[in-house]
Amino acid sequence: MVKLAEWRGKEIFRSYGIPVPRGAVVRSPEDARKAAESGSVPLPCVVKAQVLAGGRGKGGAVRFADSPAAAAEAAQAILALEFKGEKVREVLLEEKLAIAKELYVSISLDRSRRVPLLMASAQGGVEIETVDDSALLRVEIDPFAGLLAYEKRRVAAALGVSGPVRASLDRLLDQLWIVFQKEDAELVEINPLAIVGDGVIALDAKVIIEDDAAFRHPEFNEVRDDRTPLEEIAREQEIAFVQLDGDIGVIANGAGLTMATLDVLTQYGGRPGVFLDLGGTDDPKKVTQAFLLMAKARPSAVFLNIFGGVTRCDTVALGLVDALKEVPEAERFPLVARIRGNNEARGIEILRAAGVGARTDLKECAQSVVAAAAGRRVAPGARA
Amino acid sequence: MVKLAEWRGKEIFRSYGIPVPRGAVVRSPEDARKAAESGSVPLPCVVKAQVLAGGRGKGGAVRFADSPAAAAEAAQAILALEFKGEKVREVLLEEKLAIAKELYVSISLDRSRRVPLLMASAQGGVEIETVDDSALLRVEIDPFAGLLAYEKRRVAAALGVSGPVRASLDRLLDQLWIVFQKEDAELVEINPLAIVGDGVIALDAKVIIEDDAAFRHPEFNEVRDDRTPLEEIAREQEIAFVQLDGDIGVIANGAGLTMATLDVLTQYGGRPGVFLDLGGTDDPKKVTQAFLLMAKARPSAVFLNIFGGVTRCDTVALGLVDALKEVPEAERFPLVARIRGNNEARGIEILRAAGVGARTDLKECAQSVVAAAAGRRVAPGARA
Amino acid sequence: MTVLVDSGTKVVVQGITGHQGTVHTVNMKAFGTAVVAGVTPGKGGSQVEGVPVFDSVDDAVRRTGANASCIFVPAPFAKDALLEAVDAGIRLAVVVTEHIPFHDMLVMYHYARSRGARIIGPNCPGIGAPGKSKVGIIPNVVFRPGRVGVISRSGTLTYEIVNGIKERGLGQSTCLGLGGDPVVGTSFVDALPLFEADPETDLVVLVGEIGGTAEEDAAEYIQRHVSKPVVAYVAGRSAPPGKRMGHAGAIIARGKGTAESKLTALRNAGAQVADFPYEIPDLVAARLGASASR
Amino acid sequence: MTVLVDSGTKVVVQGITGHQGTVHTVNMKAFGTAVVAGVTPGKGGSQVEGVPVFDSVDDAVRRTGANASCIFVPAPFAKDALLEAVDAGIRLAVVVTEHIPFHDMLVMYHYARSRGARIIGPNCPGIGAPGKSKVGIIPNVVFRPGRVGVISRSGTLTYEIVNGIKERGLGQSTCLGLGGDPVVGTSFVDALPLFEADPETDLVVLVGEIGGTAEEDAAEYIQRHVSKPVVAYVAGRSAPPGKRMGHAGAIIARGKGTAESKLTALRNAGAQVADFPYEIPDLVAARLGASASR
Repeated sequence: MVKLAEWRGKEIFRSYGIPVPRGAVVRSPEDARKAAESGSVPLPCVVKAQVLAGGRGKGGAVRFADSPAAAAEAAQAILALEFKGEKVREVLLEEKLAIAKELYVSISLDRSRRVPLLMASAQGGVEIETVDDSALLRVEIDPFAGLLAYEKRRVAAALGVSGPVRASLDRLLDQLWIVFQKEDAELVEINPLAIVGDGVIALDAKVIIEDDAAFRHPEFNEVRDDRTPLEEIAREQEIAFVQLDGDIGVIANGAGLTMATLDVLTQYGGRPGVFLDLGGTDDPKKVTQAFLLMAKARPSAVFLNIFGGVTRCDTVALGLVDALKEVPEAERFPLVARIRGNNEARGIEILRAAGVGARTDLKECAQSVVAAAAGRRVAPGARA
Repeated sequence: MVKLAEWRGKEIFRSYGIPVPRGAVVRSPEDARKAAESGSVPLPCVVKAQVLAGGRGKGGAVRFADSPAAAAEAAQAILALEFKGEKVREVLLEEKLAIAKELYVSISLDRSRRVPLLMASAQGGVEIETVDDSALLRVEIDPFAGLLAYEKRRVAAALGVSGPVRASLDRLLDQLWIVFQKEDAELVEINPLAIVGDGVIALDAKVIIEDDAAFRHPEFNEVRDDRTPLEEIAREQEIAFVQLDGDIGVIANGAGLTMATLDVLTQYGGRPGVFLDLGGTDDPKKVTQAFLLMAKARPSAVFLNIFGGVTRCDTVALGLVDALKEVPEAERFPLVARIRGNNEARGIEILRAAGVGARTDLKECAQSVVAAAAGRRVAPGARA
Repeated sequence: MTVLVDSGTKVVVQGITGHQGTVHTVNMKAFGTAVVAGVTPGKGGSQVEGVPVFDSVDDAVRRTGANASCIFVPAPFAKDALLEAVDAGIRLAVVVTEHIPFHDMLVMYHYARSRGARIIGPNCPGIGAPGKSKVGIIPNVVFRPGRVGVISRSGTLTYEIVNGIKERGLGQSTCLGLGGDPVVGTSFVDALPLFEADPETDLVVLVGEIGGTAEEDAAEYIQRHVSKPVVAYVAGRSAPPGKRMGHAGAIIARGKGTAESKLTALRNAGAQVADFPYEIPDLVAARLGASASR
Repeated sequence: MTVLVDSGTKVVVQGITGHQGTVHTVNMKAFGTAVVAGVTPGKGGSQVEGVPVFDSVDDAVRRTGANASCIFVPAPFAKDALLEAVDAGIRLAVVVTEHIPFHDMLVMYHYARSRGARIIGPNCPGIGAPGKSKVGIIPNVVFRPGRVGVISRSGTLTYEIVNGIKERGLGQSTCLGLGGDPVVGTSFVDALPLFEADPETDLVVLVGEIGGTAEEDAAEYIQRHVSKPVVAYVAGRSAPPGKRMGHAGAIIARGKGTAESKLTALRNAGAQVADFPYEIPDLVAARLGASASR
């Protein structure tokens, strides 16, 4: 999930002919001053933190400036912010426009109906989740036929626009649909979409590119703003790895099994800190790699839960034993292993030989790992 | 039906990234010499008449030149030709390439299956109608999903190409499909498609744009090379008007009825010279316009056959009477009128009042108009 | 239902406020068709000849229960109109509009088909079942209730033939004009099974013309699947190759689509072939007289 | 046929010469599946584990009569592979491949649907009916013939649950893994009627996970149309919002897709809900013991 910063989203919009305000992205107060002085950002201007979280207006992350000095000052204040846990590194300066009305449009995926879904509302500029369903138009787009003229008429009617504004909206919707398809987006959202003079203009831009389509979009390889450093490494190694709030690491094979393991752990009072799905692998090296990555997250304890299918239990055991040798002293953790399924006996045997006890009962294992994490003492598994 | 000359087709191909030989189109021997001298056409070169009919090679309309003087000479010879009734006005000069093999590809419409049909053959450079069905691959293209990778594999296999040539062919096929769709083509044909070195290149280009899509392609408004001057006027007036080999003009309403009238006329020894389908109109001015156009074709006699439906008989009669007043003396013609259907009695009355007799029996009318044409004498209808 | 329409057919007219839309709304109503709604974007709330006009087909369907559409919308907008109708749940659409680019019609056809909707046309006179319903523009005066089914690629020529059947003292079960374009939503092969299955049809008149292979396809189908007598006529025997004869679809291209090929195929399939349209009524009468199914 | 596959199922493996394709061809054959063909473009004429390899699905279907496909082709080429299979007449395709862009899957889904073909997956373990046929990658060892139907969005978790049912002394009629992607060819709502109609299934185990509304949709369907007992489990109660939990589809987005919402809906629809996967076998046994249909 590649969430693009507002300015990147707007760059894409601009390249597809979707109107956006004139502006510039800067990384220092000095550059903010220059942008305002040079006229590349007309004054008065809006100064916005480029962070992925919403609610910037209320959080002091959006300011206004009517001089180059004020622009620099606003940029300085915003660059000093840590907004909802995210350090502000970039600031977008944009011309301040005379807004007649704020609307909402987006295209996302309707999973149940298996179609792209266009949503539009005359109530823009607020969180769309707070808008009443009756004030939200939903239009299902046929992925083959694309956005149809009659569907655009419905949107215009719902937004209450006509004449040249409607013509401008029609063009914007056509392009937004093309962005959604061509850029392999999960979401393209314009909130607010402003009516300014005779046309519409995208005041904000939220674009999320689908991870699985990354092979078609090498230009986004460097843009992974919302990942932790370890998650980023995991992505490169093609390991499903999610950092959570707790302290216990969970390694399992298969997303469903990993989630279920998290659930059991939570039930017995544990707090999961890492979700690591080994997936279907029969390469011990992949398993070793995953364990070393887990160690880097410094868990209080680790719960390994394997059901051998495509991934054989002995493969996992071999990989684990290799990993145990490589984990630095400082990064070692208590380990509880549960192994079931394909080549179960052989796997347990390999682990035992390496000094790792392994069991088969999920409940007992969960209780053990919670205890191990709590006391940092070596419970039924071995200390790695 | 806008049949584009080879050089126009190649210009379109080039704009879509389909490889074509380097070349230049000229309208005089002098320009041919200059093109060869300047190097814009590398020597030796091929000099080809830009006419719409096929079989140029055998007809002396394709020559070769290895010097600017020879190019001028070849151009002069070709510009002096009248090729299958068509005066040669343009000559295409192109680099002569080292051809390893000649292939065939085209995309057209399969009316029965309602899909675009890609055809490919390893036997290129000959009339595709002469190629055995077993040597011709047919691939139906889904208009929504487009040309698929596996379909291109089938084409490559049928043409016996692999490696870089196949890669080049794949790109060409993708673009050919886009041309077919984007340009609203009825036919895009490359015959021969040549293998030159590591790639494929379109040695010829046949592109036919669909008439009904003209509103999307104003750029082709001036390109109607295969119409007679009267047919061109008819198109502008939105009258279905086709000039044929014979001398009797037929005006009817509806394509089927007009064709059937032609058939009856032919059956009784007449030779139709103009097919004019009034279509469904209830505007007498349109009828007048059609008659004046018919007069310009100088028919020996005219057969008017109306079945009143959407087009009412009295409307046609009124339009006809107005036309009769306006047709210049020199362009007048014997007229046989048959009128049936909606407001039949009123139509006959109007015509009678204007001195035109009208009947209802198709067979009799056909016989009369044939006789009138033969003798140029006024038979049951009136002389206009 | 006879073939496709009956007295339960409720029609929405798309493009009702245009000249043609209005004229034929009047004619359809005079025929007895339940024209329940019209659609012209931006003119919702008005009325045409007593028929309420809506801004969208969806509105029209929800408020009036329309289940068939008759489309008069100009060619550049016809594709959108048809797709709108299909999305609104319409499962029978008669597209009268002519000059629709065939690339648009390919989209219309496959879109409709994947949703179980049927298109008649484009560039067609539509469908009429005397005494029941008419969706389209066939003149009311030519009809007379009876047991002859008519399927045709032509417009006016069909009126002439249908009228001839009437004047011969016979009548029609359903008349269906498929349209003269190269890509049609319903072809002879699609229409023949409907007439074959229709208990109110004793004989089918098939009116073809040059261009394409619809008649050859029909001949193959008739030979295999049609038990009822077929009388056929094909216009364009005297047409030269390479020329579009009025209809976009009426062209002999690359040696294909000649009248001769079609007539031969139909004759070989057991159809009775008329040389001229005015022969059809007598052939029909003779066939019906001889037919055991009468 | 039980549900979707039976001993008449003849499988072509697309991507058979890849590591996964080969391994699972062996496993499917060991299960008893009729794997009749493989396809890898450019490798036609060779053999993999005694299975003939063809250059195209069309070749494979024509020469072997294959009627189902199991697709292991890498994500960038999977769309083409599926469309090729559908065009060759395949009407059941199990797409094992993961990481297919959902925009590609939208095309695959609508293309297949308009041609009457069913996709299972992508990113799925496939389908297995013990004693009959298996198309996909579910480990053979977990199966035992019986009367419990299993429908799941998970892979390994399903193996664990199916294995648990076996170890409890029960068996399965058909196990169906729908896949963990946001867009799947067959959803719970699509699969439930098959199990409801299947005379060999007495009870359905439904294994869901967070993300989307497939379980809520299923609950609505169960309430209205399913008479057989349903035991349900939903993974991900402890997952935080906004994070993709391994599966592309397993994400709580904008407040939607929580386990709580799904569990409530299923419970309200009359399903018996398990808090943990290891509770399922006992719940199933109890329900079957109490069930009149047994």
